[in-house]
Amino acid sequence: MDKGSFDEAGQRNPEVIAHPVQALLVDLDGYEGPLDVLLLLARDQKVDLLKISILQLAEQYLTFIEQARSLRLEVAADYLVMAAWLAYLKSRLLLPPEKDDEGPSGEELAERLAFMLRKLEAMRGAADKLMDGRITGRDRMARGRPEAIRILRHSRYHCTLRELLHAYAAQKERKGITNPLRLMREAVFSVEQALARLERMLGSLPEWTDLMSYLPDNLATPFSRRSAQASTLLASLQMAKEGRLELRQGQTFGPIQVKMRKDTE
Amino acid sequence: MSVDPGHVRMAEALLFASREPLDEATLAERLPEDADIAAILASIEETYKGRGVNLVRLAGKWGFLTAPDLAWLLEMERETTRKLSRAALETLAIIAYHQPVTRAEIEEIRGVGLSRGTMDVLFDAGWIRPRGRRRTPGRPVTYGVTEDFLIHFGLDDIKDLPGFDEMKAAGLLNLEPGSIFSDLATTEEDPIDPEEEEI
Amino acid sequence: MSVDPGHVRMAEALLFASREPLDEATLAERLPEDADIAAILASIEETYKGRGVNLVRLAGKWGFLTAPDLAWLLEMERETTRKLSRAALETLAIIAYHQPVTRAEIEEIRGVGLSRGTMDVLFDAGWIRPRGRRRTPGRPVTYGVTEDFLIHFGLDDIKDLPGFDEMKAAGLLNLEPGSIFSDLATTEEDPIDPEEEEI
Repeated sequence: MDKGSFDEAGQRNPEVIAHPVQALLVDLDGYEGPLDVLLLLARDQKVDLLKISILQLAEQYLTFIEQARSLRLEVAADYLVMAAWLAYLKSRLLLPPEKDDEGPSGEELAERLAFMLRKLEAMRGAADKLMDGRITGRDRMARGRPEAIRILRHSRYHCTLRELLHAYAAQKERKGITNPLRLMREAVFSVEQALARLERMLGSLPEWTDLMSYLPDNLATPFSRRSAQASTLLASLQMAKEGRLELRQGQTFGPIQVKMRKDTE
Repeated sequence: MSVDPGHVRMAEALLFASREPLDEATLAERLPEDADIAAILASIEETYKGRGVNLVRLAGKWGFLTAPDLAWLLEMERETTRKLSRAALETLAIIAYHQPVTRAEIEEIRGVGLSRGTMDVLFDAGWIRPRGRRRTPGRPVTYGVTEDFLIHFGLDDIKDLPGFDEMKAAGLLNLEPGSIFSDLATTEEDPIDPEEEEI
Repeated sequence: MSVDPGHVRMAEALLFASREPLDEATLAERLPEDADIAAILASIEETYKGRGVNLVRLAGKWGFLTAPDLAWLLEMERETTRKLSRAALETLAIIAYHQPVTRAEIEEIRGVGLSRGTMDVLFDAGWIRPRGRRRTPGRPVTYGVTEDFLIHFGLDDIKDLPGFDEMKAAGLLNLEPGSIFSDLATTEEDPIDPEEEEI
């Protein structure tokens, strides 16, 4: 529909008027509205918006709404508010100003309306120009096959020492069941071995001697050394209990000394 | 103006390869430290002026685009874009020219209430964004356009909007309380403070 | 060779905007009838020779591509932090404690086969390296940890691994020969030949 066809002649012809009015009502939720109607009517005056007759425009609008209401029951509130305001404006423009009038004059109000219409028209024009511009992807093409930047992913692995040891221990624990005894046999110096060694060596050392000097001297690792220490101590305790040797320790954690008991000889 | 041709080649390759326009910082990051980015870009712009592909500045970023006069040739490559409704287009224009602008201000300019879907469509397209809040009663959200908007509509800056300067000079972009109805409401509140808080 | 510069511009735009490389027939179809396609392509190819972007013939079709020597420019390095899988963690621990150790020995200790990816991950992390070859039938490669491994775990020496001495003393670090020779190897002797060839 050509909105510009709404002309002077049309005002007196309800048939013609009905056409734009129906269209407006159908589209009330869209961009159409009272200002849109006014802009339409103003353009119909076929002059620059700066030179339109606001009084004439107000009358056109009021006629328009009148006729719209006679055709359709419902006219949205926006349109009625505008009609009321334009009726007020019309009275302000027509009646000579009274002394106690407050607020802006009729001319000032008319000026404001004209300005709003110009503003709306400017935005309409801008929207059109925006779409006629150099729209990327429509008027100007970007590269059809962009060579996206290749991303080289470097994985940085995270692992703490604790996790590493834990993994090893856990693994050992699971796997260890297969041969734990064989492994322990090699490393542990048994109490029986310690007893035999102590009995064999005790006679050759009649004086108080450090128990630790009875340890075997082929202990390669700290573990087997500790194992031998423990077993030798246990062996000495056993022999002391049997009354075969004497034990003494000068101070807490001090060296433990042993001596063969003379009377057992 | 003498620019290192090696640097020009690198910038060309980067700009050609990229899907999106690149800003100068990104280029500087990838080119040798002593590269004079501004001079390189000026040189490339000059080289491609008049060719089928031009170097274009959009939203402060640089990219190659086909020459606008060849649009007719490239219909097959044209992206199908959703057609905006008249209301959405008008709203978008108002936001672009008046930003930051509140919903109420948009409605006032258009003289009609804004249906919810209208703003949604624009958000969806990635063309508008909330910018902050007006320091007025109710602290309404203000809206502005996005970088994508500038890129899509082929603009380097909001000042490049068609007729922006003229409209501004004519006062058409002022958001003063010039509503014709503002005098019907007796209380004259100051609806707009140009200052706004960032969200 | 004189080519219509207008045709060159069009071809440039088409080649640039097209999603696929274009063959000469397609170009001919879209350019004006009197366009000399071969000459146009030769001219463009010549123009872009030595620039950051070249016209390239791919499978009989034409398209723009960034110059091959600038490929590095288009690569971006990204680092992601990942956790080691349990298998990788155990394997790493075994290599650390038992190095030099062969793949078969690792499998024997863990009691499960080693998936290819596991060792790859450790190589990728830069924590293990081949050390040499065992002087046994098949001359299997032996593995050890790297300096990076020591640095990562804050170790001065592999012997600083906590519990190394104790575990070794307990015999926990002895590799079980697990073969018909196992009875011969009941002594403390290390079943692995400490001598190995450097790769």
